[in-house]
Amino acid sequence: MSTLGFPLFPEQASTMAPRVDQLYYFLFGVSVFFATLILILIVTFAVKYRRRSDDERPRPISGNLGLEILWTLVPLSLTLVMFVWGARLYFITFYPPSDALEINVVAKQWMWKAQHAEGRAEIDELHIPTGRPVKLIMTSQDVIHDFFVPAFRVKNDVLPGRYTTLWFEATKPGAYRLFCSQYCGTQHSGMIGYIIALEPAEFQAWLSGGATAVSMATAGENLFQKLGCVSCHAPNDTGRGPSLVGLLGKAVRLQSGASVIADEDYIRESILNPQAKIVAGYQPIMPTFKGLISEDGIMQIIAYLKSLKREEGAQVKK
Amino acid sequence: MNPQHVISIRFYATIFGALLVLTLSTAGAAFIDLGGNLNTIVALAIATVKALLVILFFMHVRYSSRLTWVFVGAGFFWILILLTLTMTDPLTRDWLETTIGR
Amino acid sequence: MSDFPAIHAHQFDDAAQQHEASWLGMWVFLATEVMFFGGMFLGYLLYRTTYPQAFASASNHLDLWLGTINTAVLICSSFTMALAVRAAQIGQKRPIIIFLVLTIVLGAVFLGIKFTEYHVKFEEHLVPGSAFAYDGPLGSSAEIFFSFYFAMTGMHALHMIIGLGLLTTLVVKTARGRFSVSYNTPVELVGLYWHFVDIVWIFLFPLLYLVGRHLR
Amino acid sequence: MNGPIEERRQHYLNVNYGLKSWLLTTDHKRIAWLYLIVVTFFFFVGGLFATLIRLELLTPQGDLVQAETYNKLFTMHGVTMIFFFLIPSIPAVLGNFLIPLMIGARDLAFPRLNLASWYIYILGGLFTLAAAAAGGVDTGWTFYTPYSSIYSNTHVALTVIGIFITGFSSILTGLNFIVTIHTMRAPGMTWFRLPLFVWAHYATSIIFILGTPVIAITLALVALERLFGLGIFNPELGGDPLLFQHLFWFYSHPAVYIMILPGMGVISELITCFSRKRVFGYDFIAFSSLAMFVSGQSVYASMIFSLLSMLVAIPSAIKVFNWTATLYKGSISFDAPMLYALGFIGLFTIGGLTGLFLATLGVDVHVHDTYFVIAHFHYIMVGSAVMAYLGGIHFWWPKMTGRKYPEPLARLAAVIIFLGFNLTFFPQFVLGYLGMPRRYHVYPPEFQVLNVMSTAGASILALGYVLPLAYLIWSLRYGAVAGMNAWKARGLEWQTPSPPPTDNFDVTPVVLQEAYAYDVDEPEVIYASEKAAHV
Repeated sequence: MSTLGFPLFPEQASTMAPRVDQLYYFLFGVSVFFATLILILIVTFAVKYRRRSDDERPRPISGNLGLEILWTLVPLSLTLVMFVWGARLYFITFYPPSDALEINVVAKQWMWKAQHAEGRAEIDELHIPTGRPVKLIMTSQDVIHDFFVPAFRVKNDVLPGRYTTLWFEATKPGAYRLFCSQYCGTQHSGMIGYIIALEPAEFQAWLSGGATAVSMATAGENLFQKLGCVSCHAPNDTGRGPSLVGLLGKAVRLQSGASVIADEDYIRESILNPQAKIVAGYQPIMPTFKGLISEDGIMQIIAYLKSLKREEGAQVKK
Repeated sequence: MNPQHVISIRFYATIFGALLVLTLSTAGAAFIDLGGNLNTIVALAIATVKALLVILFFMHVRYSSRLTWVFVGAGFFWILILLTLTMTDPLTRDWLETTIGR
Repeated sequence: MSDFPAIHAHQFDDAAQQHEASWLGMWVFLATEVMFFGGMFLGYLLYRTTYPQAFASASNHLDLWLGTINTAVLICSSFTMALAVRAAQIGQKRPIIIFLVLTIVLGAVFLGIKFTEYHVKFEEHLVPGSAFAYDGPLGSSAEIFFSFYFAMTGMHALHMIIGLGLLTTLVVKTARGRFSVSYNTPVELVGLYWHFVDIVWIFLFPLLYLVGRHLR
Repeated sequence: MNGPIEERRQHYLNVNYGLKSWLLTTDHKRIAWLYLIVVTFFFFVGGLFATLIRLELLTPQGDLVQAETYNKLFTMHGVTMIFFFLIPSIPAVLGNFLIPLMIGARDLAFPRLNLASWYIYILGGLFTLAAAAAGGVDTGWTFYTPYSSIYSNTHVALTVIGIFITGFSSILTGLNFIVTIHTMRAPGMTWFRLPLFVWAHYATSIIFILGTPVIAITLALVALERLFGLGIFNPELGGDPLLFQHLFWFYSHPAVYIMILPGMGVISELITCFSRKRVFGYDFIAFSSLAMFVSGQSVYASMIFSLLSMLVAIPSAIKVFNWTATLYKGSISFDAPMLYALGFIGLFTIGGLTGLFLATLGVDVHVHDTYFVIAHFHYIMVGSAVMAYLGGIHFWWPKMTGRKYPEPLARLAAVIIFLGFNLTFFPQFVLGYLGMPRRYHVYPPEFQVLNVMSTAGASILALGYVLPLAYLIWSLRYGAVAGMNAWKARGLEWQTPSPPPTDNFDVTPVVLQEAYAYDVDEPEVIYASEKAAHV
């Protein structure tokens, strides 16, 4: 808070925030320098060389190669510094640490739904622990949205039909504003909420609080049974479909000869558009589950498949 | 520029014949499985040859000024830029996520 | 440049300058047209790399015979157009009219075949929208293929229709004796336009009709 | 008129009278007026929308208008200002009027096509106005799919068709300029004697013809998707929601240069005239115009996009430094056009430097889609482009009308606009970094103070814009008669009477020198008439 009675800079509440601010100050400094330079030059020239009589015929100066090179190279090298610095920062924001806590977020006109792996779900609020990287896996049920937390200096588009991720690590407890920053229709400005950062212990308490929530993996497992997935995708490769145990993150050979990494997007596509990528050695017989399963449901199934991976595929209950 | 360059009917007929032969061969080649992306490459190569024949002779560019060449080139060059620059996103999207992301 | 007449629009110094400007103007316009179709080609390319199998199988629902015949028809019309321009260059009035009319007829045949194809697709419920029904797998991606099919060929057909209108006015003007050895720029320019439309089809044909033929 | 009776000289304004002589004119100078009238109309329509937006944002609650209405307001503001004011403003008004005069031609290469462009523009404008009248459109001027193609239930198709049609007006204008500049230059007018204004318009025209068709087809596909259920952008079918953005920004990123390049051309003319100096580094300014349009080509892949945006800053920087250096050892006078030009340099410097924040990936993540972006592009498009447009209108007003505008009022207006503009938009940079997202109808209360400042600035700005409208109209009848060369400038357009005759020059001029020869006393030395050249 500044002495003006209103803030001039946003709060720094994530590990990212000071890094972004550092680069911002650098850019700000460069800008102030050049703006002042131009201002001083213009004012000086304007005063010093103001027209004193209408007969003045100043001598023409057609240019100066040295100066041109100077003011081409200086901005060029400065912008390259900015580019490299900015790109490095971007890589950090782009790739979440592997030990991050994963939380699923589904956006829809005009609300944010978050679901924790342990089962607690919330709307327009997101509880997170401080001091631990949090990775959001996000998708939209309708139009393009954008998850934006100014105090964390992070933001990413939330797209329909695809997963995007966002990660941050909160540094101090508190409630921070969450905005949708991609225009998404009538109540766009109402699609706001709070990120509530808690001390790890409090967060654990919060997680286990609430109603008797079913964990996402369990919910996914129930869906897996209910939709009949299990009848083809048996844990050992005996079913009509490939086994899904330990699938996530693994490379899959396709009928077309190509191979893809089985990530969240791949699973999602295989559920909604099963014919798009057929695993080598299997028939294209799987029906689409479009309309039968919600975005939340898909995320639960993915959570379930991930849990299979962790437990080395021992226990797919029949 | 010499737009009044008159080409003989014989020559036009030769180009015309070549175009028809190329059309039939591209349709024929489509039935043969050349494997991989080769089918597409062959089809587009034939289409490019046909387009060049039309541009150079039917459209008289072969006999036109440098300026015409520049604008013909600019059109096709620009479409290449559009294609390559835009394809960098979807192509690198996977690349980034699979290669560096892990 | 003595073979140009002294008649020219007031803003030009002479007929040679006028001709140069018109010729350049047409090429600049065609550069614009390239980009116009380029946007659609780009979208097509993007989806084709994303859904190669769907595009291949959907393309097999197009009628290869009609497509090939139409390509040949359009090339014929380009040939007659080139001959019409040639006749205009050497100032033969009757051949200009004959070749222009032939071009118009061939263009109309092309459009006739095209609309027959459209009609069949409509009957087969392959027109994107709520009535779209696709029996094979990959239905939704196939709908994208047909979206491109109709957008691209439709835009091409629109250009053909405009071309036919231009050709018709040329026939009238030729009959009224507007063109001569020294002034035939409009015939030349419409010729350029017509050949351009032909070239677009030359690329559309393999990209739409031939994609998955070898996988059948 | 008092004073000595003036000889009745025939010029393009009095050659014939009546509505028909204007609506069917093929004279580029009259077509420029037709554009001027409609462009001004759209500017004030867009300004009205902006006023309502700023009033709504005076308080954090949505108390003036409903959310639906607010969304339509900012969409219509963007659409009218960008497609119907900024893109046509300088090229279609000043470019149309001046390019033939500057290169010594009697008209553009295709005068009827030029008139047709205006009618196409009007037709597109009518579609868009019809959409506004029918209830408006709420997608934002960027028309992002799938919101625009599937979810919005406002008049998207009608608006998009309007923009599609208007696009052809730009394409045909660009085509006309390119052909004219290539084929109609007067004897002796070599490429490197062309005024920088003409260079800037040449580069702009190339973007018109190569970029506009891409946006046209993209918007047409959105319209087809809404009208006939085509599924190219539909994510339900597996359509890529980002494809639209690729195609859209392929045009719209260079479109920023469409809006700013002609303004830069204007500034080069103003700075030289009012400091009586040859422009510093002519070749560098000329080539940086072309470089801007090449590196302005956009991609969405972040890395390349960032690098290209960085690179485009270089030619901008080169220009700013060259303009500043032009002042050095000049003879500077502070007439209203010069005030606009100096204001332009200041605002463009800020706009350009803040553009670097957006091009720098790490920071862009934070400021993207916030008021920082709004402030940045208003510095470029309003602070720079509109300043240049107004400066140009004032500068060439004596040439266009044969009358002078009231100088003290004009200086006052320039100062008011400069101050009002900064008060309106500078707070928005702070708002943006604080995190206020764009297109918000209601906002958290901690942002209110800065928003109040912005709205206060906007009311000053509005006054600054109405003032020139009033005194320029007044001067049409009551302004002092301007001579042939009101500013003692050296460009070819000043070597013919004001207003110019229908054919621009009584005798085809032969050009012996470039347009910035301010060291000689008499401009007649520079341009010999054809006869003189033969003697």
